[in-house]
Amino acid sequence: MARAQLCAEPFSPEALLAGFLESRAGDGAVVSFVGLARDAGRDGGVVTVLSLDWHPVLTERSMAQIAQDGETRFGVSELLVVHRCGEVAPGEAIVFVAAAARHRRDAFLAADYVMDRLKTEAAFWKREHGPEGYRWIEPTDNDRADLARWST
Amino acid sequence: MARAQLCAEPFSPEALLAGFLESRAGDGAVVSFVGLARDAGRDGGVVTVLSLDWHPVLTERSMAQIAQDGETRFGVSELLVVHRCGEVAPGEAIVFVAAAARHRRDAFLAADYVMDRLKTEAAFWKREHGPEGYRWIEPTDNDRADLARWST
Amino acid sequence: MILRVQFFGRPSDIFGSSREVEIPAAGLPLSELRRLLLQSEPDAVDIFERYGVRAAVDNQIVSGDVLVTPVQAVEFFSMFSGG
Amino acid sequence: MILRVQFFGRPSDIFGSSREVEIPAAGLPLSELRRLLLQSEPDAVDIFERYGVRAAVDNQIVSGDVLVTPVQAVEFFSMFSGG
Repeated sequence: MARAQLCAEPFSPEALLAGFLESRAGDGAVVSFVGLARDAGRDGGVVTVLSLDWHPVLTERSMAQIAQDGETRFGVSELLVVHRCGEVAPGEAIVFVAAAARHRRDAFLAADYVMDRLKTEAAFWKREHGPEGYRWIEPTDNDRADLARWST
Repeated sequence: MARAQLCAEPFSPEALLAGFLESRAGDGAVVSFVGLARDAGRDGGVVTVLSLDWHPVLTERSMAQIAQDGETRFGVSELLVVHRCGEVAPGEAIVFVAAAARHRRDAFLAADYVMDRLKTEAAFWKREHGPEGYRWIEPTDNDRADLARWST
Repeated sequence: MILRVQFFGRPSDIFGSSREVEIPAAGLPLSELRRLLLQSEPDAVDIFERYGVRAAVDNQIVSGDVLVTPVQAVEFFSMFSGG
Repeated sequence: MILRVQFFGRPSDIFGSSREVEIPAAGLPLSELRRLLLQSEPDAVDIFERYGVRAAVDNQIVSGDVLVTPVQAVEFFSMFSGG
């Protein structure tokens, strides 16, 4: 089952992992990814807060679609995506992805794939705030190259 | 820093993830893998317990080497391997691997690589016990093919 | 009649989170709405081009052109950036 | 003199976790020790071959041949299987 959750408050990746491990249906392999807000931007500048604008409808729909695609494409038995929205402090988790599968490669691939798609296709708009104001963060060429790996 | 730990008692993957997230040095991406003992064997038969024989010296040494190689090869900042030994009940964790990196692909690759090597190069001998006795579990052709991916 | 257009991402730097636009009661093509918006804020032209600004009508992302009426929800936004 | 050889994995099905072998005080080649063991348990020949049984001497995996003396730790084991 694929699940996607938008989360306006800080969440605990370890609690999500614990719940995920309990719910998995007897499968042996669980891969998780945690993305954390950093206190330095791409240019090395101080980031005091990361803000994640979201859309009242498109954001959750895009997350659900990506989770569903990840589950179907790699035949994993459980897939969970939890994504923060709003203001995120450095050190807090932005995103949690977990995939359970019988074979570990499928779980790795599903989590990897879901992250690549979230980067460019989940309906969020990200800003790093620092002492000198904010700047928008768009997907990088690396992010696009990562995504392109899956289009074959 | 690469760490490897042999663990004779059941451990909590979520507690390990929590500790790992705290210790990471400001990196944004954390990938973890949890391998759990299943209650069915490869042939579908019931597994009542999995036993993991280990060597007093070679086991920890092989784990440490694999963890170190994973860290160095992918430039991750933190890498942790925890592996059970002795008797493992179905549903309990056998292995936990976590990798923290600045870029998520490095973290995915490091965890994936470490798991592939543990399957065939960590000094354990695995047996599935069931109603009709036990049988040894060796790496599969899949496991060997997975490992071969890294030799280029 | 008044259509309240919403903005997400880069376009909101210029238009704010929403802006009211006077449009015919019968509606107008999305492309024409876009043109009116850019005409009112010439600085937005570059933003729309560089950051792949797209539109959604009633929560559906629109490629190509469609007719937009005052009762519809119309939004413009720059490229997504999740994860 | 007595050398206590240890076994891990498949070979322990046949030899148990350890077995005492009488060897010269001056030692003998590992290959000869292996031959003696297989001679005493012909069923082990197939196991050693099919499951890639290797030896370690003083906690170092040995490829090729070495001299083994009674004061050394000698072990035979089938292929590893972790994770």
